[in-house]
Amino acid sequence: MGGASVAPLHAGEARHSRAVALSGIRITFTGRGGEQFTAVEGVDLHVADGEFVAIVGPTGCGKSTLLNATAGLLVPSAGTVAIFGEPLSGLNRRAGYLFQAEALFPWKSAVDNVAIGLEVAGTDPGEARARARDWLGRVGLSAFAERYPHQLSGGQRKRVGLAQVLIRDPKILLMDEPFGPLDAQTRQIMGNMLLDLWNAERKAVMFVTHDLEEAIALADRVVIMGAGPASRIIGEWRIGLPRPRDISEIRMEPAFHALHREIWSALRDEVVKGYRQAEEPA
Amino acid sequence: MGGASVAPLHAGEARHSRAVALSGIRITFTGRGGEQFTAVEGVDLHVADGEFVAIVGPTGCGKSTLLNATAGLLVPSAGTVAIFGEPLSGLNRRAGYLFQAEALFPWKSAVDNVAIGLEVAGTDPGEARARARDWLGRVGLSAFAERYPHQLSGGQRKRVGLAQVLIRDPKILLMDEPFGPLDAQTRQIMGNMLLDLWNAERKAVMFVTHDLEEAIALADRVVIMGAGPASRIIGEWRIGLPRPRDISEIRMEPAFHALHREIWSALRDEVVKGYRQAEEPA
Amino acid sequence: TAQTAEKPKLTLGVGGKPLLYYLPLTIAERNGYFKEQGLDVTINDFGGGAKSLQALIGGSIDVVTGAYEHTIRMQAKGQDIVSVIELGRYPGIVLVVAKDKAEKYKAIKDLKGAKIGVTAPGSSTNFFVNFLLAKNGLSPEDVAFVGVGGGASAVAQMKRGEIDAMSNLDPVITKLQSDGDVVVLADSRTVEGNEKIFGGQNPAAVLYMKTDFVKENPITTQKLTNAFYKALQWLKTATPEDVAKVVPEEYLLGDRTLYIAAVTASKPTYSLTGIIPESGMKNALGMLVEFDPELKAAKIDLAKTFDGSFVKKAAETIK
Amino acid sequence: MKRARLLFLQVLVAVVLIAVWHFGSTVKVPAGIVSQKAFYPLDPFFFSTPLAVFQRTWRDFYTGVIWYHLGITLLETALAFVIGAAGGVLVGFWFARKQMLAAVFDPYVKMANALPRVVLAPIFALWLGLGIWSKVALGVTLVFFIVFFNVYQGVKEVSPTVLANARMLGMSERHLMRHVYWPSALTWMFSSLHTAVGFALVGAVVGEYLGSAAGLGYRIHQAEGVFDVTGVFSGMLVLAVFVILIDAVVTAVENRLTVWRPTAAGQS
Amino acid sequence: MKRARLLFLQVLVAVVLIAVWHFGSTVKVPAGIVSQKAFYPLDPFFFSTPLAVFQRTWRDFYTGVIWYHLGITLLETALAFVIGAAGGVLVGFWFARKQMLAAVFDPYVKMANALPRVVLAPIFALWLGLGIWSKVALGVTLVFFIVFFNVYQGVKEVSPTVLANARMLGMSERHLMRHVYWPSALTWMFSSLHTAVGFALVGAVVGEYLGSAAGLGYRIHQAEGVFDVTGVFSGMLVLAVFVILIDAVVTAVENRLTVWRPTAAGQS
Ligand SMILES: Nc1ncnc2c1ncn2[C@@H]1O[C@H](COP(=O)(O)OP(=O)(O)OP(=O)(O)O)[C@@H](O)[C@H]1O
Ligand SMILES: Nc1ncnc2c1ncn2[C@@H]1O[C@H](COP(=O)(O)OP(=O)(O)OP(=O)(O)O)[C@@H](O)[C@H]1O
Ligand SMILES: [Mg+2]
Ligand SMILES: [Mg+2]
Repeated sequence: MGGASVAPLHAGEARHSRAVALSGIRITFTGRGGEQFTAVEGVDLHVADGEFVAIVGPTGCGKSTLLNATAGLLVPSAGTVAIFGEPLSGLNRRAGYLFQAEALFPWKSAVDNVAIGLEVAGTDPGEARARARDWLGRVGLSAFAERYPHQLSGGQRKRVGLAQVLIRDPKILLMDEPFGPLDAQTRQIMGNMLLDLWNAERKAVMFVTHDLEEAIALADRVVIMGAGPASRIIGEWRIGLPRPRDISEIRMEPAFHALHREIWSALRDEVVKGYRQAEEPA
Repeated sequence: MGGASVAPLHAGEARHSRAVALSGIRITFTGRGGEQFTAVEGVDLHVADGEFVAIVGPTGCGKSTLLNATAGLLVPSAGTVAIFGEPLSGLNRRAGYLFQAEALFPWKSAVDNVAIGLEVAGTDPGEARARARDWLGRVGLSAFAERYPHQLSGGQRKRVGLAQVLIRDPKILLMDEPFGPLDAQTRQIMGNMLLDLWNAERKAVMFVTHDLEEAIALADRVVIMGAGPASRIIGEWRIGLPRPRDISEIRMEPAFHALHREIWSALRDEVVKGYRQAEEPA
Repeated sequence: TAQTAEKPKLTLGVGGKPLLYYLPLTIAERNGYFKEQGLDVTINDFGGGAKSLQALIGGSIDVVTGAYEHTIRMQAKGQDIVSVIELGRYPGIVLVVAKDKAEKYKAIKDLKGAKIGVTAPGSSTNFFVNFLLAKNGLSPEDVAFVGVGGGASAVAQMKRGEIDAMSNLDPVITKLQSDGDVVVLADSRTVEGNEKIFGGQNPAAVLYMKTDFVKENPITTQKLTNAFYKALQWLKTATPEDVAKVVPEEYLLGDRTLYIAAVTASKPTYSLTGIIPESGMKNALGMLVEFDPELKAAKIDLAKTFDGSFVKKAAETIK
Repeated sequence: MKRARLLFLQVLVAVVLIAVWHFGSTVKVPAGIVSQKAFYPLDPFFFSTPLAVFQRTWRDFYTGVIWYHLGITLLETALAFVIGAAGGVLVGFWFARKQMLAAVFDPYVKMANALPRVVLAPIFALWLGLGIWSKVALGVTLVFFIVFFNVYQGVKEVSPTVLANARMLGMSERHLMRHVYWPSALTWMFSSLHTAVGFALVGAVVGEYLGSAAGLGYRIHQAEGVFDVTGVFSGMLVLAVFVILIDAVVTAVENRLTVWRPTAAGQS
Repeated sequence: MKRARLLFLQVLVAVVLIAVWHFGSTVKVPAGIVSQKAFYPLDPFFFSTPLAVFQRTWRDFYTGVIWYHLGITLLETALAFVIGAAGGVLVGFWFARKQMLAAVFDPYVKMANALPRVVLAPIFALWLGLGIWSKVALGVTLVFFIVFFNVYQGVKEVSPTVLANARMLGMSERHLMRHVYWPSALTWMFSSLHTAVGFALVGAVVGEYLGSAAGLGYRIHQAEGVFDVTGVFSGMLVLAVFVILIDAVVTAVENRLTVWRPTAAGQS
């Protein structure tokens, strides 16, 4: 099995065509009272076409904010976002985004929630629903197709959201803690499903997670963000583990553990630092 | 170090006075169209005063539903809920509940969200806010006291919720994935904080988590629920690890690993079973 | 004559059809005089005389039964309106004071400082008081006017003592009189009363329309005039009981005797000939000019406000 | 069981109200208790008596004279409601989506809302004639604003996350309208429709009251001029009953369109 | 910059409207184009001319005669608004919290909402006399229902999770009211208040119009009685301007009370 390269990489090194290129991003929020808060500053992040990048970082460091900027939902205060080489203006039409917060349509049943992405793209409603049912099966929710979101458990809702995004088959996948409220086993099943899908047709993936093991098991590259405010990328690790992977098996490999230990220690310091900073009133 | 007892316990064995006693609980949801769905059936769960019980189970098995019933927000279709020996009617006034979904008041700043529990109990508003600020500091959010919920990240909101519940110092703590959207380090810090608190004044805790390690590290007893529908408790493990514990250190103990491995295999089968069931249309 | 009307389907406007003021219209309608003339008249009832006039100018109705003074006002505003038959020769307006205040307000000149109810500010009941005040050396600024409407609420306000005096029409006045709540100061329902107030006639309700309408539809106008003329003739001989039989049951005020009393009181006000005498026109104008600066400035040709040729023809044909 | 109890209580309220009315208007308070003279607490001259009102109403229906007037009024009400609500919904959506437009016209919309409709009646008659359309117009001016303000607010209240999700799923403005704004604004809209039904009727009746040849408002006006309080109250009774029927239809549609909401008690 | 542009566009709209009015009421369409006779598109008999209206308005303010009437009308409007809104809020909250009560009275509330206020005016005059209170009552009947229905709905729309959390935090009914229902229903309430401001004024003016001794409605009615359209429009102009001022106050309060909401563009 190929040894994992454990040296931190520097941004901009990727040779593939760039699906996502964030350069010099600064994002500052202004409150109603005019008070300013800079969430991220000087972030350079490039995701190659077909590359799976996991983003890990302490809570509140700006991961969701970065995904929002990539999706075009947030205009950076400084820096540029380019999608497949073109500067992004308005919404990023090539991306699918699984939000961290609840984002299902409460007035649509599970199957309709999943089918809607196809329907608006012009697919015949009957077919869209058939394919949506198929997708609900893949996320283990066949029996819950007719339920409205408020009738589903937290983990079930998240999986409906997953199907909702994946069914559209976007070129770029933005996923914000997609497996957060799932138990370990379901997590693995979903992770393997995602990997299978990604293996079949390579997409650029930006995957936010708090589970470092999950990040290493899934990604080509793990990006570590520092603690906020004005957080930046403090390290990148290329994960050279062989593909295709099975999530539960890959954790047994020694290379996995070496990587895990190294990234872990880098991360730990950062979090403690962030915790201290936040504790002192800004 | 006392060896961990690894034999499954049977419910009702606890000798302490019972803070929570769920007996023969069945909870059936009826949809608008009259269709019925039984989430849990025949659940017996007793939590002694001062006992820390972790509940683990596959997604959608009914963990939140059980907490809702204990909180008095949901009346079981069958069975009884008793709190400190008295049958529960109406709301459970001795419990604090950290919800799985977002439940902060969007129109209150972080500090007001935390202070409100004291204010309604009659504490002087000035003092309530001072103590709320103190609590925000404990969850690492001193700098974010004046923010409204929509200006916080997912993990920050969850921690505000944590402070909101803990500041009231309830006799019974119901926590539904309290550390879900937190990174590993923050999780440990929060976990240790919770343990310190619990050590100081023993509360009855029902703690839902998907992280088995976390469950073992924190709890006196780990309860495993089977896959739904009509899921029930399929196993209980008393965790005999010594107290006081430090979450990061306790994971190094061999007893910890033995327990983990055993519970893990029990859980794994259940999840796979649940996944299969859900996939076939009901 | 077997001539057919140019416009047999007509819409007629009136501001408060059940009022005794407009009784000739109800008589013409209920006795079938319009049908007799081959006319199909739809009667639109409006919230007030002003609204029916506006509808006429706006072109949504063809003819109006309304106050004669409208024809004068419209001339001042450059609108060509002409009346063709007089329906009421006296305004029928009565000024009363509350019985328990009759001591204080014995005559019109005592009204200084009184709160006087009128049907609506700026209406003819208001002008009537203005006129009386002026004759007695007072001005409208010396009293306070309150609009109380012409229905049950007017009775209510008087009974509650909200107002000291009131200028109103029947049946309000008769109701208050029969209940013994008021004392009359000036009464323009009777011949003597009018002699005292105006020194003669003062036309009230008339049938008016746009001058163009008369020009374009002379036969229709004639037939309409005929119908109203017949109603006036009928009223001349009818007893109040006859009237009560003809009008719809709802008009009877829920109290037949009260209605009969009201009709009896109002009977002298209906026109006998349908013709407005010159003096009547002058009286009307004189009253308006007194208080309306706009009219004071305008040059009014009274001859243009009334065209008596149709009534004369009607009087010849109808016996 | 629960339904029966509810109905019982509802009828009870009606009975109490009618009893108060009945005794107030038929039993005199003897002289010397409150005032010098004996008097009716609710003078039947102004309030009629319930018996008389029911008799009159019954007679009107029995002889059939009321149907024609009722038909006209209902037609006007329905038209005013439909046109006003449709206009309010459309313009509400449109303004909510075009911030600039909304900002520019905001003061004018509010001005228009404040104009007394009674004064506008002659202008409507001028433009639309005396038929039903001038009454419909009056009703529309009432219904429109109520629905408009609520729909406008409803669209702006859509959850920002759900909206972001919808846009990321590739929805065009048209799709957003149909799949997001519309269902989300439904609650607001129906809340306004409940008020609007009443106002549509008020508009129609007031229009008739101010000038017409038929309709319930016409009948009420006729009755008012001749002290026929019984007729006035009978007309109002008929109005009230019919608004309940129309409102029931609105509620049925509302329940049909909002099946997705959590019910207060979700479990049995 | 943006503010200036907005103001410019708003003024532009006014200018265009006034221009249309001006030319429509002063320039005749020559004979033969649309109809046989030459005519004004907006007959000055019905619409007056903007110049005349402004002159009259200016004169009224200049000589000061209008202030007294305006004061009375504003007092009535303010009272009607405050009483109606307070009543609507209170009863709305109350009904929303007492399901049984709401269910029992539901049909009666809807009936009451459908009664034509114009017909009620005499009854109010009977009960409350001819002073300002009968006008206030008329305004209240309009404002109350609009606010009531919205507050009722607003309270029922509170997020179930937030509500459950509040109850678990030990809130009593009174606390829930203050900390949950009230802030949550605020948006709904303010949406209704924007409509209600206009209706309060309409109620006051219509009340004056139907019988009074002072106020803008009185002046409008007086002007109407003598076919003084200029006076009527001048009255409406004054009304419209004042409703904008009152509405601005409502908006200011609204912005103050809803600082917690996400703004459309949260970041700079
Ligand atoms: N609208 C806003 N106004 C002000 N500050 C904001 C706003 N939204 C986010 N922030 C701040 O920006 C920072 C980054 O937020 P973000 O949601 O991106 O964090 P995150 O990395 O996704 O955290 P988590 O893992 O907890 O979800 C946080 O400190 C947050 O408080
Ligand atoms: N209102 C409802 N109507 C019908 N079914 C419901 C309703 N609420 C929950 N359920 C079902 O009850 C089961 C248990 O739900 P619950 O939320 O308790 O799961 P959970 O164990 O908390 O799952 P998770 O870990 O995903 O949060 C699920 O299958 C869910 O679909
Ligand atoms: Mg986040
Ligand atoms: Mg759950």
